[in-house]
Amino acid sequence: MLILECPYCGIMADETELTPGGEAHLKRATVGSTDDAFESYLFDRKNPKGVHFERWRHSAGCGKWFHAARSTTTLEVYGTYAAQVSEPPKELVAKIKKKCPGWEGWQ
Amino acid sequence: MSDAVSALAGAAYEGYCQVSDAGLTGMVTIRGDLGAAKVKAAVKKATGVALPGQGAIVAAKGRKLAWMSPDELLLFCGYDEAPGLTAALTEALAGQHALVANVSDARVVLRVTGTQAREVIAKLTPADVSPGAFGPGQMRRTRLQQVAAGFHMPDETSFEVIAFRSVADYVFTLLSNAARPGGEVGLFDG
Amino acid sequence: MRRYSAFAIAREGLRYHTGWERAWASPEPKKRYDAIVVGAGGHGLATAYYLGKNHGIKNVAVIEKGWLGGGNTGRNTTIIRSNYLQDPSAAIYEKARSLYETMSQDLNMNVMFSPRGVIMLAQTHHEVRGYQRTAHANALQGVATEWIGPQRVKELVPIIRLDGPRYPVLGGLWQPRGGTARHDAVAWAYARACSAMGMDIIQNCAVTGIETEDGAVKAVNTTKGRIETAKLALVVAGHSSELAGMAGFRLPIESVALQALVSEPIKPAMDVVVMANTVHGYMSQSDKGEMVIGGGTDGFNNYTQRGSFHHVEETVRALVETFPMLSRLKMMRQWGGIVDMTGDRSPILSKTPVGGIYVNAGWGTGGFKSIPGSGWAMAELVAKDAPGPLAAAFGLDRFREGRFIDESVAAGVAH
Amino acid sequence: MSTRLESLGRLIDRSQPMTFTFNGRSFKGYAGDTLASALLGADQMMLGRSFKYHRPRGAVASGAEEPNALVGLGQGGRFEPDQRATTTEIFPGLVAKSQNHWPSLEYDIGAVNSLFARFLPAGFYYKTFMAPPAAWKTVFEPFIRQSAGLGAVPEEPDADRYEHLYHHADVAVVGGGVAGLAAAKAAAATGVKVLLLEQSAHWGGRAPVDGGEIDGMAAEDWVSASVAELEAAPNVTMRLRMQGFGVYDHGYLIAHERVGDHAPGEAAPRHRLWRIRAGRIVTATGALERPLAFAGNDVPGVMLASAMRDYLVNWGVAIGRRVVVVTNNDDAYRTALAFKSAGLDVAAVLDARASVISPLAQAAREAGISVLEGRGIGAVKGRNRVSGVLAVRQQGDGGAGEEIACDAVAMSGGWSPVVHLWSHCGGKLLWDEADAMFRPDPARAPSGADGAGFVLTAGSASGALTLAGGLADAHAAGKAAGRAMGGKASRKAAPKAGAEASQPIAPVWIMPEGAGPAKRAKMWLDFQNDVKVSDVQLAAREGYQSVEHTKRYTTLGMATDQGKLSNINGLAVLSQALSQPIPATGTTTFRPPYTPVSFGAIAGEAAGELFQPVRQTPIHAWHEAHHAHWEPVGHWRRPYAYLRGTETPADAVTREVVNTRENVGLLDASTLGKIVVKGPDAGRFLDMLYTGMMSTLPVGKCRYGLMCNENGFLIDDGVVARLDDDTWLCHTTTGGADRIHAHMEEWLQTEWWDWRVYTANLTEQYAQIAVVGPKARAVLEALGGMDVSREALPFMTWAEGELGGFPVRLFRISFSGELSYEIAVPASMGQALWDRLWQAGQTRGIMPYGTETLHVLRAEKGFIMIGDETDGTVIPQDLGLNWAISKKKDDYLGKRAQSRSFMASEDRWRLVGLETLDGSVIPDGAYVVAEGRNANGQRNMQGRVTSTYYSPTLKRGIAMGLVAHGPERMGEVVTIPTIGGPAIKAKIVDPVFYDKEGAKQDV
Repeated sequence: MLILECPYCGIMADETELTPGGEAHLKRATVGSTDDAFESYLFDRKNPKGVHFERWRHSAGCGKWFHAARSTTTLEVYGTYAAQVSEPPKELVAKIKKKCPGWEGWQ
Repeated sequence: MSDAVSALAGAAYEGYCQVSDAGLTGMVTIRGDLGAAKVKAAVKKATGVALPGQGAIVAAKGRKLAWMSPDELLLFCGYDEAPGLTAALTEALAGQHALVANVSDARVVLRVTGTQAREVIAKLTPADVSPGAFGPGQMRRTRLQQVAAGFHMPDETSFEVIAFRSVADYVFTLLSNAARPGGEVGLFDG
Repeated sequence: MRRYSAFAIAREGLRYHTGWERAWASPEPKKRYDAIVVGAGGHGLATAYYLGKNHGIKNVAVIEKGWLGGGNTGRNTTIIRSNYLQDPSAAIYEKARSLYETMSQDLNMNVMFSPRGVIMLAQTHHEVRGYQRTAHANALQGVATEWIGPQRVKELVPIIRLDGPRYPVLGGLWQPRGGTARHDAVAWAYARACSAMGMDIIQNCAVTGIETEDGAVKAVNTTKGRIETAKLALVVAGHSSELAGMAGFRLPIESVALQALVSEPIKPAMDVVVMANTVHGYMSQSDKGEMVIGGGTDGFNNYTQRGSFHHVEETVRALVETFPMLSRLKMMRQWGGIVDMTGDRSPILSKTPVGGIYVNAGWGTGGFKSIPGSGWAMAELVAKDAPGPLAAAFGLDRFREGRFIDESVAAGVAH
Repeated sequence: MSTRLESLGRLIDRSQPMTFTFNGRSFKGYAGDTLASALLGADQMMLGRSFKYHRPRGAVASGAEEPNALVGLGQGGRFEPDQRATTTEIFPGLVAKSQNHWPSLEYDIGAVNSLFARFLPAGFYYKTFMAPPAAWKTVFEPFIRQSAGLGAVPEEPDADRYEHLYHHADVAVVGGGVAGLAAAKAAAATGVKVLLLEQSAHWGGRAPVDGGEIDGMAAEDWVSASVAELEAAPNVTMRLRMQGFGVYDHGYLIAHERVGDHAPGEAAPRHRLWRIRAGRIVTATGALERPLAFAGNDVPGVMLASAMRDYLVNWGVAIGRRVVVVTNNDDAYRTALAFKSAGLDVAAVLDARASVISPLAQAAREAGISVLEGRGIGAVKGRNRVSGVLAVRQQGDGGAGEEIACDAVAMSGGWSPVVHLWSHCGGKLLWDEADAMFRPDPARAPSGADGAGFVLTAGSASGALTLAGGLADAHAAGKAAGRAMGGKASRKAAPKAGAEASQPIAPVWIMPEGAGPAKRAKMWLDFQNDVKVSDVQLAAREGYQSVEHTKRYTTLGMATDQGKLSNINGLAVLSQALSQPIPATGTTTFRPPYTPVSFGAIAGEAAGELFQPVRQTPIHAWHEAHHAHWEPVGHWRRPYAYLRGTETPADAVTREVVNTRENVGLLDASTLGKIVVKGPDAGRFLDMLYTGMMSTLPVGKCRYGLMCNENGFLIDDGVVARLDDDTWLCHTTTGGADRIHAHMEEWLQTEWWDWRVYTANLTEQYAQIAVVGPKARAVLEALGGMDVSREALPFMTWAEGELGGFPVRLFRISFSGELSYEIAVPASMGQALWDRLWQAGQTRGIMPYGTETLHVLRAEKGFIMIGDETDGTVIPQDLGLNWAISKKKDDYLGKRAQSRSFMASEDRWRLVGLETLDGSVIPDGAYVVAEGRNANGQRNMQGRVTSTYYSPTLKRGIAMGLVAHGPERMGEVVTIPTIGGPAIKAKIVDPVFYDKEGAKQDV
């Protein structure tokens, strides 16, 4: 039963106020993309054991999408941040690196 | 507009708190960049209410303005003045990227009053409504069991709950059930 | 392998059961095998069994990180059915179901396959149409199912409430030869049979790396050393992405928690399996008397084998509404497993970008019922380096081509 | 004889006697009694039958860990199976029945199983019952099912209500014994918000029974003082009869409050489920005493030493007049001393330890109790009741010994901390060699959202088994929890108790240690499930060596007590059998709940009318009053048809269709989604969302649009109206309103966040009423106020105005092929407008129509329906909707996907009409077959029926379907098999069956 801080409301939102939205920072492939790139965009997932960058929506709340960095094995939440970025904030990446020395990085 | 009737038609329930239909209420959704000075000024001018900060609700002149998200406000006003205010806001915001919509009929307002009002709400929402965590002047959008809802506290012993019109009956029954005598928890006593 | 029988029990009973032999051996790994199956769950063990039985490949190791049968095989709600809509699904699940019919005899261990019948309740008009479509499809697919009306539902499930205030029961899709089996015993029976064929089942042995050469598999590195093989089958529900990562490719899979729970035992109350998809719950009664209950998956990636309680609430609420007299029963235990959900919620039985590596994954919430069929099809894929008819549609190539096998379309969910 | 004494009984109020019945017999007890204590006080020792062998069983414990004393409680709508007599508080009129026997508790046919126990070892059923194959289902399984199960099946719906409550605390302390009280006081002293809960009806836990002094007071007095102190603290909430049963991630604790069980009535909810979000959870859950495994340890009268002491001190019940105590540790001497001081006879203490010199043993000796060292029990005499024991040397084989007559046996195999809550979220354990127990490893706590440990243990739950040690530990835990939550430093001192000298426990897993197979087959580990030492050893021998395999093979720990008494003994026996240390064996996984929780409590208030929200349109009540036959559509309920008189729904649909085609019909279309999209980039955005071009739609006009997902599949359709230069109104399907709004916001927020677009979901702001049929215009004209002529308001346009005094937006759109207006009006006026239209239509034959008529009308016109023609695998091209796909656009959601090989294939099934040769109606869901079978032996298919109806207009069956190469096969006859009937022959035709030119809607 997760709690995540909505970066827009500043509220520690209960999991039941949120809707999960899968892997974050996927780059949309569209008309003109190769079959490989398009398949990868739609289906290939990192699904890591460990640090996962993912999307959530504060659906029973402000309705905004946001990002979270969370461990899929301990469920620790390293941070949440706005949806309008194509990569995680550098400070967050640094923080996670410090906490998880063997971590391969967000890409 | 004598043809307009509220979804709950004045329903009321007397339990260990009182649950009642607040009646037809004017509500206007305002979407725009709340950080933009022009937007702020236009809203203030059209409504007469200052802009609420994050998570807040501000009252003035019988109207209330609630913060709903970083780009959304909800104006509470008289039902009959909502169309006029919608038009006034639209006009004041002309030239800005904004959206104003009268949503008076899309939502219902219910009232829960009584010294144990917090407890009745606490049976239904994951939001922390204990004193200190929540009180007058704050607006919370959350969930009442299976539906989305929002609420604020006009004073220490009452809540105003807004929910979608189609689930008005569900929310009224839910609140009434939570306020049923025999279900007192005594959570926020003394 | 000494045979199990009533006579053997009587004989052993007289000497306090001191003469029973081990159900499976516990060897150290050899240097090399003709084929290695990673994952000693039902699917992995069945793959190994049919490699030996159908294809004569017996120099096989089954490598297991923990204890055999310890993943989803030992965590599911044991439902067996094949009333699927799409042809490829119906084919492989019906193959599995038919193999369950004789599994106890084939493997000489009672897996308690109980073809007590499965009803999928229709509680909206949309579901009625969906299940009628499934019934028509099943008739053409050779799967024995039947659309039944509410009164027949009530006869089969006397404790059900037909006219609930919210969703009346409008009928159901009835598969009389669906049912349940004892999940642990399925893994044990396959393990015992594999061991009897001379295969090595190596528990407490985790794969730490996969060696490839010229685009083909060479060996696996494990916590019990390096083992060479030319054929490597990855059958590791809940860990598929991790193993694929070791081999250098990604899968269209996300791993999420799926939960189940049981009540305290009561005397026989319900003789069939009931699934109610509108309200998201399904239930059967175990031979011990517990009501075995499952619901939907969590929506976020999670490897903890713990789910979120609100899903339990939703499931229980649905069942109390459908079976109001169960309200005063008590939840005795709840648990979770990790299920692999693919892009179309159907499984993957496929060759991979690496030669000699095959993947069997993505059964989502429907794995247990498919074990024998999955093992049968996977063994054929591994043995021939090409899918047979049962596996053909389940290749990874379908995602690139947009050729989904989508079972959710008929209002059904793949539990 | 177990009897109620004149003295003792700190929890009962002898001034309040009450009567209840057990197995139809009337019993007397007192307020404060549990069902078990009251029955035991009346010498009702036998309380149930075991699961497998149906052996007679009495209570072995006094609390939540009880495996044997389960009863069926209550009657009718208040009947509950499998309730523990040891935790059931009695009330006047309570009715209970014992379980798992026939015909009676005393004479049970099922007990015959016990005679064959030798042939029914662990897992025997895996090895037999295999022939003939059908016999399992028809013969063996029914027999096993009938014999197994415990409680009776409830027969009536629950008569009680339940509710939930959310609570937020900085520190939640689970367990109100002295450790819990000490932890709560320490946490409260830091100033944070504390919740303290206790599963029983009393504060203080075991300490008042076990004795000892705290801060110079008797334990009982210290408890009272502490409770008073906490009750006075403004930052502390305290609840009794509430068990924290599960710890979930991120500090989520779920607790089960039994509000009304002890005082059943109508007013209060029976149970309340607390969903608690706590910063730190302190588990002061105590420890459980372990039984000893000796032959006959399941005979009624053999009881945990601590439980026997509880019954004596708490309820004034002596389980026996002459007791034998058997132990491997000091604590059981407290029971011997308590019995002695109550004037009862203690025949002997059999202590497995070779020499015993601890102060407690010395005290026993001084009290005149015979302490036999190095001894254990070799056998228990008696069948339904203990009559004596055979005292043997612990190190022998139990063959010879001394018979001691007694009527009760108190056993103690040591104590195990209750680590369940610690373990639920992954807290790890370590094996404490000195105290022979698993205890929490503080270095490996379960971690929370911030990565820090969020569960702390206190007192004996930490493994601090002495009073002094436990209090110190609990104080430290409470303080640490408070500080971790930002509490202030506190100088509150830890409660102090005198140190007690003790002698270490001697681990004893089998008694005597050299016992042979015959004895080991009578040593119970799991009482309820009848798992014995011999069963665990058999599992080990057969290779079920993982502790999980042993559990699952033998069913050890799978009973209703979930192994509270059996797990540690079982895994120790397994470890011995495998010759490995106990930590190498490990434990099985601890899963919630700690004790079973009613489904009613989990469902909470969501039963009956609150089961799920029913969404209602503003006209809902009118529909109800006009005999709507309802159809659930998502959470909405829409009229399927309106029944008149004795009409069936099918009759009503026929009438409604005909009337709408001939006169005029009224449809409540309020559930349709209405989403406003506004902004400088709104046109560009909608061009991405829809397959068609929306940016070019002129103001005042309407256009039909299709939406796909990135996989290319059709997900919604509807009419889009352009309201002004930068504003569009998008109509969605009923099911699509919330989904499509979320879809729009997702793309705006997460992909095109620099596009200036706002959306608002105004679905519920408006009631939308469709007036449909040749006389629709006349009805609107009767209301007046707007020019609704073809010239002023042509097909596929909209206008705003006042219609009959109502502020409306009027759309000339049609989903029926008829002249049709859709009128949007503020929802609060929806009913009034409907009434006005209804009145105006009376002279024109107006009738309301429901969703089925809507379906038939659209099917006659060949219009597709999302959810019928589409099922999540269909693309617009399949449906002949290429006209709604713009060729001019570079991109839209789904475009790239639709170019993939399978989607671009000519072989996809495509939409056609199907006309049966005999005019019959094709069954729903039927398929079109092709020749032959596929590689899996399945009949080949070449299409399927997506919509099929009787057309009252055409007076014949009509259908739409998707057929391979369908549009190229017009006129061809295909075969559609039915179930249990002859195959149907149908001709492939154009899907538009009615008014192909579209003349009727454009008038």
